[in-house]
Amino acid sequence: MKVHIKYYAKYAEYAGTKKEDLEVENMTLQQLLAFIRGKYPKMKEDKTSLVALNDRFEKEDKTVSDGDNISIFPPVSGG
Amino acid sequence: MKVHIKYYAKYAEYAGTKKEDLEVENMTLQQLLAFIRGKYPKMKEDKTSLVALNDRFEKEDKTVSDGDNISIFPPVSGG
Amino acid sequence: MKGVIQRESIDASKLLEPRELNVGSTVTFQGIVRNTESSRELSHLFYDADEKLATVEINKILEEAKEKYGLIDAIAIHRIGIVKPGETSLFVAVNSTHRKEGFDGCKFIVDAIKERLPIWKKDHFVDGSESWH
Amino acid sequence: MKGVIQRESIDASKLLEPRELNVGSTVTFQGIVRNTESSRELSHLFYDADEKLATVEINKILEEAKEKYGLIDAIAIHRIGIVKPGETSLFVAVNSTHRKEGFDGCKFIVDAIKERLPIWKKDHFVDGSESWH
Repeated sequence: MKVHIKYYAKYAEYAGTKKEDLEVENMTLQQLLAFIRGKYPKMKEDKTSLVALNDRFEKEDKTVSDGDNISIFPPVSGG
Repeated sequence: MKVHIKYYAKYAEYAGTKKEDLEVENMTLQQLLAFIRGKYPKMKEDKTSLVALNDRFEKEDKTVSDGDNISIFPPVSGG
Repeated sequence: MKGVIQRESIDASKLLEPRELNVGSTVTFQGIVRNTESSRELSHLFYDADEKLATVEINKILEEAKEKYGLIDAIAIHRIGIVKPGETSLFVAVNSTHRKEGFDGCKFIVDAIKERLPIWKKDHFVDGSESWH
Repeated sequence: MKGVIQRESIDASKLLEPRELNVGSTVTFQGIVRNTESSRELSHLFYDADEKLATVEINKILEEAKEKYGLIDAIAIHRIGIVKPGETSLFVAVNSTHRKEGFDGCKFIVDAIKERLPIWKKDHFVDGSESWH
Protein backbone atom coordinates (compact mmCIF):
# COMPACT_ATOMS: atom_id res chain seq x y z
CA MET A 1 0.00 0.00 0.00
CA LYS A 2 1.00 3.62 -0.44
CA VAL A 3 1.34 6.27 2.32
CA HIS A 4 2.07 9.98 1.95
CA ILE A 5 4.94 11.23 4.10
CA LYS A 6 5.72 14.85 5.03
CA TYR A 7 9.05 15.92 6.55
CA TYR A 8 9.52 19.04 8.63
CA ALA A 9 12.42 21.37 9.45
CA LYS A 10 15.83 19.64 9.27
CA TYR A 11 14.22 16.31 8.36
CA ALA A 12 13.16 17.83 5.03
CA GLU A 13 16.85 18.56 4.45
CA TYR A 14 17.92 15.06 5.51
CA ALA A 15 15.31 13.48 3.21
CA GLY A 16 16.10 15.98 0.45
CA THR A 17 12.38 16.57 0.04
CA LYS A 18 9.40 17.95 1.96
CA LYS A 19 7.19 15.03 0.96
CA GLU A 20 7.28 11.67 -0.71
CA ASP A 21 5.07 8.62 -1.21
CA LEU A 22 6.28 5.31 0.18
CA GLU A 23 5.19 1.78 -0.67
CA VAL A 24 4.98 -0.11 2.62
CA GLU A 25 3.71 -3.39 4.10
CA ASN A 26 1.12 -3.53 6.86
CA MET A 27 2.90 -1.94 9.83
CA THR A 28 2.53 0.23 12.93
CA LEU A 29 3.53 3.90 13.11
CA GLN A 30 6.49 2.81 15.24
CA GLN A 31 7.68 0.36 12.59
CA LEU A 32 7.20 2.97 9.86
CA LEU A 33 9.22 5.51 11.84
CA ALA A 34 12.03 2.97 12.36
CA PHE A 35 11.97 2.27 8.61
CA ILE A 36 12.25 5.98 7.76
CA ARG A 37 15.01 6.61 10.33
CA GLY A 38 16.86 3.70 8.69
CA LYS A 39 16.34 5.23 5.23
CA TYR A 40 17.70 8.63 6.42
CA PRO A 41 20.22 7.74 9.14
CA LYS A 42 20.96 11.40 10.00
CA MET A 43 17.57 11.44 11.72
CA LYS A 44 19.09 9.08 14.29
CA GLU A 45 21.09 12.00 15.71
CA ASP A 46 17.79 12.62 17.56
CA LYS A 47 17.02 10.03 20.22
CA THR A 48 13.39 10.09 19.14
CA SER A 49 11.40 11.54 16.29
CA LEU A 50 7.75 12.57 16.43
CA VAL A 51 5.08 11.15 14.17
CA ALA A 52 1.55 12.34 13.36
CA LEU A 53 -1.11 10.41 11.47
CA ASN A 54 -3.62 12.37 9.38
CA ASP A 55 -2.87 15.59 11.27
CA ARG A 56 -3.15 14.06 14.74
CA PHE A 57 -0.64 12.73 17.21
CA GLU A 58 -1.54 9.04 17.65
CA LYS A 59 -0.24 6.15 19.72
CA GLU A 60 2.70 4.54 17.98
CA ASP A 61 1.14 1.07 17.99
CA LYS A 62 -1.57 2.28 15.60
CA THR A 63 -1.31 0.59 12.18
CA VAL A 64 -1.13 2.59 8.99
CA SER A 65 -3.65 2.24 6.15
CA ASP A 66 -3.43 2.81 2.43
CA GLY A 67 -3.53 6.54 1.61
CA ASP A 68 -2.66 7.75 5.12
CA ASN A 69 -0.93 11.11 5.53
CA ILE A 70 2.00 10.80 7.90
CA SER A 71 4.19 13.60 9.25
CA ILE A 72 7.67 13.05 10.65
CA PHE A 73 9.03 15.69 13.02
CA PRO A 74 12.29 16.38 14.87
CA PRO A 75 11.99 17.11 18.60
CA VAL A 76 10.32 20.51 18.92
CA SER A 77 12.27 23.76 19.44
CA GLY A 78 9.75 26.60 19.31
CA GLY A 79 9.33 29.64 21.53
CA MET B 1 11.33 70.54 71.80
CA LYS B 2 8.91 70.54 68.87
CA VAL B 3 8.55 67.86 66.17
CA HIS B 4 6.34 67.93 63.06
CA ILE B 5 4.15 64.85 62.63
CA LYS B 6 2.40 63.69 59.43
CA TYR B 7 -0.32 61.04 59.41
CA TYR B 8 -1.22 58.92 56.41
CA ALA B 9 -4.32 57.08 55.17
CA LYS B 10 -6.62 55.97 58.00
CA TYR B 11 -4.27 57.43 60.64
CA ALA B 12 -5.10 60.91 59.34
CA GLU B 13 -8.75 60.06 60.07
CA TYR B 14 -7.96 58.68 63.53
CA ALA B 15 -5.91 61.80 64.40
CA GLY B 16 -8.51 64.06 62.78
CA THR B 17 -5.68 65.84 60.95
CA LYS B 18 -2.98 65.17 58.35
CA LYS B 19 -0.31 66.92 60.39
CA GLU B 20 0.33 68.43 63.75
CA ASP B 21 3.24 69.74 65.83
CA LEU B 22 3.97 67.99 69.13
CA GLU B 23 5.97 69.19 72.14
CA VAL B 24 8.03 66.21 73.32
CA GLU B 25 10.88 65.33 75.67
CA ASN B 26 14.11 63.75 74.48
CA MET B 27 12.99 60.31 73.20
CA THR B 28 13.53 57.58 70.64
CA LEU B 29 11.32 57.01 67.58
CA GLN B 30 9.94 53.95 69.33
CA GLN B 31 8.95 55.97 72.39
CA LEU B 32 7.41 58.67 70.21
CA LEU B 33 5.39 56.07 68.31
CA ALA B 34 4.15 54.55 71.58
CA PHE B 35 3.16 58.04 72.75
CA ILE B 36 1.21 58.74 69.56
CA ARG B 37 -0.50 55.32 69.59
CA GLY B 38 -1.55 56.15 73.17
CA LYS B 39 -2.89 59.53 72.07
CA TYR B 40 -4.96 57.93 69.26
CA PRO B 41 -5.83 54.47 70.59
CA LYS B 42 -7.58 53.39 67.36
CA MET B 43 -4.08 53.06 65.85
CA LYS B 44 -3.59 50.12 68.20
CA GLU B 45 -5.94 48.05 66.03
CA ASP B 46 -2.72 47.56 64.01
CA LYS B 47 -0.15 45.39 65.74
CA THR B 48 2.57 47.74 64.55
CA SER B 49 2.72 51.15 62.91
CA LEU B 50 5.50 52.37 60.63
CA VAL B 51 7.54 55.47 61.30
CA ALA B 52 9.81 57.54 59.06
CA LEU B 53 12.19 60.29 60.15
CA ASN B 54 12.86 63.18 57.76
CA ASP B 55 11.62 61.12 54.78
CA ARG B 56 13.65 58.01 55.58
CA PHE B 57 12.86 54.79 57.35
CA GLU B 58 15.23 54.72 60.37
CA LYS B 59 15.95 52.31 63.20
CA GLU B 60 13.45 52.84 66.00
CA ASP B 61 16.13 53.41 68.64
CA LYS B 62 17.16 56.64 66.89
CA THR B 63 16.42 59.71 69.04
CA VAL B 64 14.38 62.60 67.71
CA SER B 65 15.70 66.17 67.53
CA ASP B 66 14.01 69.55 67.63
CA GLY B 67 12.37 70.35 64.28
CA ASP B 68 12.36 66.76 62.96
CA ASN B 69 9.71 65.73 60.41
CA ILE B 70 8.15 62.43 61.42
CA SER B 71 5.66 60.35 59.42
CA ILE B 72 3.38 57.76 60.98
CA PHE B 73 2.00 55.04 58.69
CA PRO B 74 -0.40 52.11 58.93
CA PRO B 75 0.86 48.75 57.62
CA VAL B 76 1.08 49.09 53.82
CA SER B 77 -1.66 47.88 51.44
CA GLY B 78 -0.64 48.95 47.94
CA GLY B 79 -0.68 47.09 44.66
CA MET C 1 15.52 51.00 35.67
CA LYS C 2 12.64 53.33 36.46
CA GLY C 3 10.28 53.30 39.40
CA VAL C 4 7.45 55.84 39.31
CA ILE C 5 4.59 56.87 41.58
CA GLN C 6 2.03 58.75 39.50
CA ARG C 7 -1.54 60.03 39.47
CA GLU C 8 -1.99 59.67 35.68
CA SER C 9 -3.36 56.47 34.17
CA ILE C 10 -0.87 53.84 33.01
CA ASP C 11 -0.58 53.11 29.29
CA ALA C 12 1.02 49.67 29.31
CA SER C 13 1.35 49.57 25.53
CA LYS C 14 3.73 52.53 25.58
CA LEU C 15 6.01 50.95 28.16
CA LEU C 16 7.24 47.86 26.36
CA GLU C 17 9.55 49.62 23.87
CA PRO C 18 12.37 50.23 23.18
CA ARG C 19 14.53 47.35 24.33
CA GLU C 20 18.15 46.24 24.04
CA LEU C 21 18.99 43.58 21.48
CA ASN C 22 20.21 41.09 24.08
CA VAL C 23 16.73 40.88 25.62
CA GLY C 24 15.15 37.46 25.08
CA SER C 25 12.26 37.70 27.53
CA THR C 26 9.85 40.41 28.64
CA VAL C 27 7.51 39.54 31.51
CA THR C 28 4.88 42.05 32.57
CA PHE C 29 2.40 42.22 35.41
CA GLN C 30 -0.61 44.47 35.65
CA GLY C 31 -2.57 44.74 38.87
CA ILE C 32 -6.08 45.82 37.90
CA VAL C 33 -8.89 47.19 40.08
CA ARG C 34 -11.75 44.66 40.17
CA ASN C 35 -15.40 45.73 40.25
CA THR C 36 -16.14 43.94 43.53
CA GLU C 37 -14.47 43.63 46.93
CA SER C 38 -15.79 41.11 49.49
CA SER C 39 -18.77 40.58 47.12
CA ARG C 40 -19.75 44.26 47.29
CA GLU C 41 -19.82 46.49 44.22
CA LEU C 42 -16.90 48.87 44.09
CA SER C 43 -17.15 52.43 42.81
CA HIS C 44 -13.38 53.10 42.92
CA LEU C 45 -10.24 52.81 45.01
CA PHE C 46 -8.36 55.68 46.55
CA TYR C 47 -4.59 55.22 47.04
CA ASP C 48 -2.88 57.45 49.60
CA ALA C 49 0.93 57.45 49.67
CA ASP C 50 4.03 59.06 51.03
CA GLU C 51 5.16 59.89 47.51
CA LYS C 52 8.75 60.73 48.36
CA LEU C 53 9.39 57.58 50.38
CA ALA C 54 7.41 55.40 47.97
CA THR C 55 9.50 56.64 45.04
CA VAL C 56 12.75 55.88 46.88
CA GLU C 57 11.46 52.46 47.92
CA ILE C 58 10.15 51.38 44.49
CA ASN C 59 13.52 52.21 42.92
CA LYS C 60 15.33 50.36 45.71
CA ILE C 61 13.19 47.29 44.96
CA LEU C 62 14.05 47.46 41.25
CA GLU C 63 17.78 47.66 42.04
CA GLU C 64 17.52 44.68 44.39
CA ALA C 65 15.67 42.65 41.74
CA LYS C 66 18.18 43.57 39.03
CA GLU C 67 21.04 42.46 41.26
CA LYS C 68 19.37 39.31 42.56
CA TYR C 69 18.10 37.98 39.21
CA GLY C 70 20.60 39.54 36.79
CA LEU C 71 17.88 41.48 34.96
CA ILE C 72 18.71 43.67 31.98
CA ASP C 73 16.07 46.25 32.82
CA ALA C 74 12.89 46.73 34.84
CA ILE C 75 10.12 49.29 35.17
CA ALA C 76 7.53 49.64 37.92
CA ILE C 77 4.72 52.18 38.07
CA HIS C 78 2.21 52.52 40.91
CA ARG C 79 -0.75 54.82 40.61
CA ILE C 80 -2.05 56.88 43.50
CA GLY C 81 -5.26 58.87 43.96
CA ILE C 82 -8.51 57.58 42.46
CA VAL C 83 -8.34 54.40 40.36
CA LYS C 84 -11.50 52.89 38.84
CA PRO C 85 -12.46 49.25 38.16
CA GLY C 86 -10.79 48.00 34.97
CA GLU C 87 -7.88 50.41 35.36
CA THR C 88 -4.32 49.33 36.08
CA SER C 89 -3.04 50.41 39.49
CA LEU C 90 0.34 48.68 39.25
CA PHE C 91 2.44 47.92 36.19
CA VAL C 92 5.73 46.02 36.27
CA ALA C 93 7.83 45.02 33.24
CA VAL C 94 11.04 43.02 33.35
CA ASN C 95 13.54 42.48 30.52
CA SER C 96 16.02 39.64 30.84
CA THR C 97 18.09 37.29 28.74
CA HIS C 98 16.07 34.19 29.63
CA ARG C 99 12.53 33.65 30.83
CA LYS C 100 13.21 32.02 34.20
CA GLU C 101 14.77 35.12 35.73
CA GLY C 102 12.10 37.21 34.00
CA PHE C 103 9.24 35.42 35.76
CA ASP C 104 11.08 35.19 39.10
CA GLY C 105 12.23 38.81 38.98
CA CYS C 106 8.80 40.16 38.04
CA LYS C 107 7.16 38.22 40.86
CA PHE C 108 9.78 39.42 43.36
CA ILE C 109 9.16 43.05 42.39
CA VAL C 110 5.36 42.74 42.65
CA ASP C 111 5.56 40.97 46.03
CA ALA C 112 8.05 43.52 47.41
CA ILE C 113 5.91 46.44 46.22
CA LYS C 114 2.89 45.02 48.01
CA GLU C 115 4.90 44.39 51.19
CA ARG C 116 7.09 47.46 51.39
CA LEU C 117 5.72 50.48 49.50
CA PRO C 118 4.18 53.15 51.78
CA ILE C 119 0.90 53.18 49.88
CA TRP C 120 -2.58 52.61 51.33
CA LYS C 121 -5.79 51.61 49.66
CA LYS C 122 -9.32 52.69 50.53
CA ASP C 123 -12.36 50.95 49.05
CA HIS C 124 -15.19 53.22 47.96
CA PHE C 125 -18.37 51.20 47.41
CA VAL C 126 -21.26 52.03 45.11
CA ASP C 127 -23.54 52.27 48.17
CA GLY C 128 -21.44 55.19 49.46
CA SER C 129 -19.61 53.34 52.22
CA GLU C 130 -15.83 53.20 52.40
CA SER C 131 -13.09 51.34 54.25
CA TRP C 132 -9.31 51.36 54.51
CA HIS C 133 -7.30 48.22 53.93
CA MET D 1 -9.19 31.73 24.86
CA LYS D 2 -7.33 32.13 21.61
CA GLY D 3 -4.25 30.31 20.36
CA VAL D 4 -2.85 31.49 17.04
CA ILE D 5 0.03 30.49 14.75
CA GLN D 6 0.77 33.39 12.42
CA ARG D 7 3.32 34.82 10.00
CA GLU D 8 2.50 38.49 10.77
CA SER D 9 4.35 40.41 13.47
CA ILE D 10 2.82 40.49 16.93
CA ASP D 11 1.53 43.81 18.28
CA ALA D 12 1.48 43.16 22.02
CA SER D 13 -0.09 46.51 22.81
CA LYS D 14 -3.26 45.57 20.89
CA LEU D 15 -3.70 42.30 22.76
CA LEU D 16 -4.19 43.46 26.32
CA GLU D 17 -7.70 44.91 25.90
CA PRO D 18 -10.59 44.49 26.44
CA ARG D 19 -10.94 42.57 29.69
CA GLU D 20 -13.70 41.46 32.02
CA LEU D 21 -14.30 43.51 35.17
CA ASN D 22 -13.48 40.61 37.48
CA VAL D 23 -9.88 40.51 36.21
CA GLY D 24 -7.42 41.59 38.91
CA SER D 25 -4.17 40.43 37.28
CA THR D 26 -2.76 40.34 33.77
CA VAL D 27 0.58 38.57 33.33
CA THR D 28 2.24 38.60 29.92
CA PHE D 29 5.30 36.94 28.45
CA GLN D 30 7.11 37.88 25.28
CA GLY D 31 9.81 35.66 23.86
CA ILE D 32 12.05 37.92 21.78
CA VAL D 33 14.69 37.01 19.21
CA ARG D 34 18.13 38.00 20.54
CA ASN D 35 20.87 39.34 18.27
CA THR D 36 23.34 36.60 19.20
CA GLU D 37 23.22 32.81 19.56
CA SER D 38 26.21 30.96 21.04
CA SER D 39 28.13 34.28 20.84
CA ARG D 40 27.64 34.54 17.07
CA GLU D 41 25.76 37.40 15.46
CA LEU D 42 22.31 36.40 14.28
CA SER D 43 20.72 37.70 11.09
CA HIS D 44 17.29 36.17 11.76
CA LEU D 45 15.45 33.02 12.82
CA PHE D 46 13.29 30.87 10.59
CA TYR D 47 10.45 28.98 12.25
CA ASP D 48 9.04 25.96 10.41
CA ALA D 49 5.81 24.43 11.73
CA ASP D 50 3.03 21.98 11.11
CA GLU D 51 0.50 24.80 11.26
CA LYS D 52 -2.58 22.63 11.60
CA LEU D 53 -1.21 20.51 14.44
CA ALA D 54 0.44 23.49 16.14
CA THR D 55 -2.86 25.41 16.14
CA VAL D 56 -4.69 22.45 17.70
CA GLU D 57 -1.94 21.97 20.28
CA ILE D 58 -1.61 25.63 21.32
CA ASN D 59 -5.36 25.80 21.97
CA LYS D 60 -5.22 22.52 23.89
CA ILE D 61 -2.49 24.01 26.10
CA LEU D 62 -4.61 27.12 26.80
CA GLU D 63 -7.58 24.97 27.79
CA GLU D 64 -5.41 22.87 30.11
CA ALA D 65 -4.00 26.02 31.74
CA LYS D 66 -7.44 27.57 32.18
CA GLU D 67 -8.69 24.41 33.86
CA LYS D 68 -5.60 23.82 36.00
CA TYR D 69 -5.19 27.40 37.30
CA GLY D 70 -8.76 28.69 37.10
CA LEU D 71 -7.83 31.42 34.64
CA ILE D 72 -10.41 33.88 33.35
CA ASP D 73 -8.84 34.13 29.90
CA ALA D 74 -5.59 33.47 28.05
CA ILE D 75 -4.08 34.26 24.65
CA ALA D 76 -1.03 32.70 23.01
CA ILE D 77 0.45 33.66 19.65
CA HIS D 78 3.46 32.00 18.03
CA ARG D 79 5.03 33.44 14.92
CA ILE D 80 6.38 31.27 12.13
CA GLY D 81 8.53 32.09 9.10
CA ILE D 82 11.27 34.71 9.39
CA VAL D 83 11.58 36.58 12.71
CA LYS D 84 14.32 39.18 13.24
CA PRO D 85 16.28 40.17 16.36
CA GLY D 86 14.20 42.46 18.57
CA GLU D 87 10.93 40.99 17.30
CA THR D 88 8.55 38.95 19.44
CA SER D 89 8.27 35.30 18.37
CA LEU D 90 5.95 34.23 21.19
CA PHE D 91 3.36 36.25 23.09
CA VAL D 92 1.30 34.90 26.00
CA ALA D 93 -1.18 36.89 28.10
CA VAL D 94 -3.13 35.55 31.06
CA ASN D 95 -6.04 37.21 32.85
CA SER D 96 -6.96 35.95 36.31
CA THR D 97 -8.58 37.07 39.53
CA HIS D 98 -5.36 37.01 41.54
CA ARG D 99 -1.70 37.24 40.62
CA LYS D 100 -0.48 33.86 41.84
CA GLU D 101 -2.46 31.87 39.30
CA GLY D 102 -1.58 34.49 36.69
CA PHE D 103 2.16 33.96 37.08
CA ASP D 104 1.85 30.17 37.43
CA GLY D 105 -0.57 29.87 34.50
CA CYS D 106 1.52 32.05 32.20
CA LYS D 107 4.67 30.07 33.00
CA PHE D 108 2.85 26.77 32.43
CA ILE D 109 1.66 27.91 28.99
CA VAL D 110 5.11 29.13 27.91
CA ASP D 111 6.80 25.92 29.12
CA ALA D 112 4.19 23.72 27.42
CA ILE D 113 4.50 25.64 24.15
CA LYS D 114 8.26 25.14 24.15
CA GLU D 115 7.90 21.46 24.95
CA ARG D 116 4.93 20.43 22.83
CA LEU D 117 4.28 22.71 19.86
CA PRO D 118 5.41 21.20 16.51
CA ILE D 119 7.53 24.23 15.63
CA TRP D 120 11.24 24.23 14.74
CA LYS D 121 13.76 27.01 14.80
CA LYS D 122 16.68 27.57 12.44
CA ASP D 123 19.41 30.10 13.20
CA HIS D 124 20.58 32.19 10.27
CA PHE D 125 23.86 33.91 11.12
CA VAL D 126 25.19 37.15 9.70
CA ASP D 127 28.14 35.20 8.21
CA GLY D 128 25.69 33.23 6.06
CA SER D 129 25.82 29.96 8.00
CA GLU D 130 22.69 28.35 9.40
CA SER D 131 21.73 25.58 11.82
CA TRP D 132 18.57 23.90 13.08
CA HIS D 133 17.84 23.64 16.78
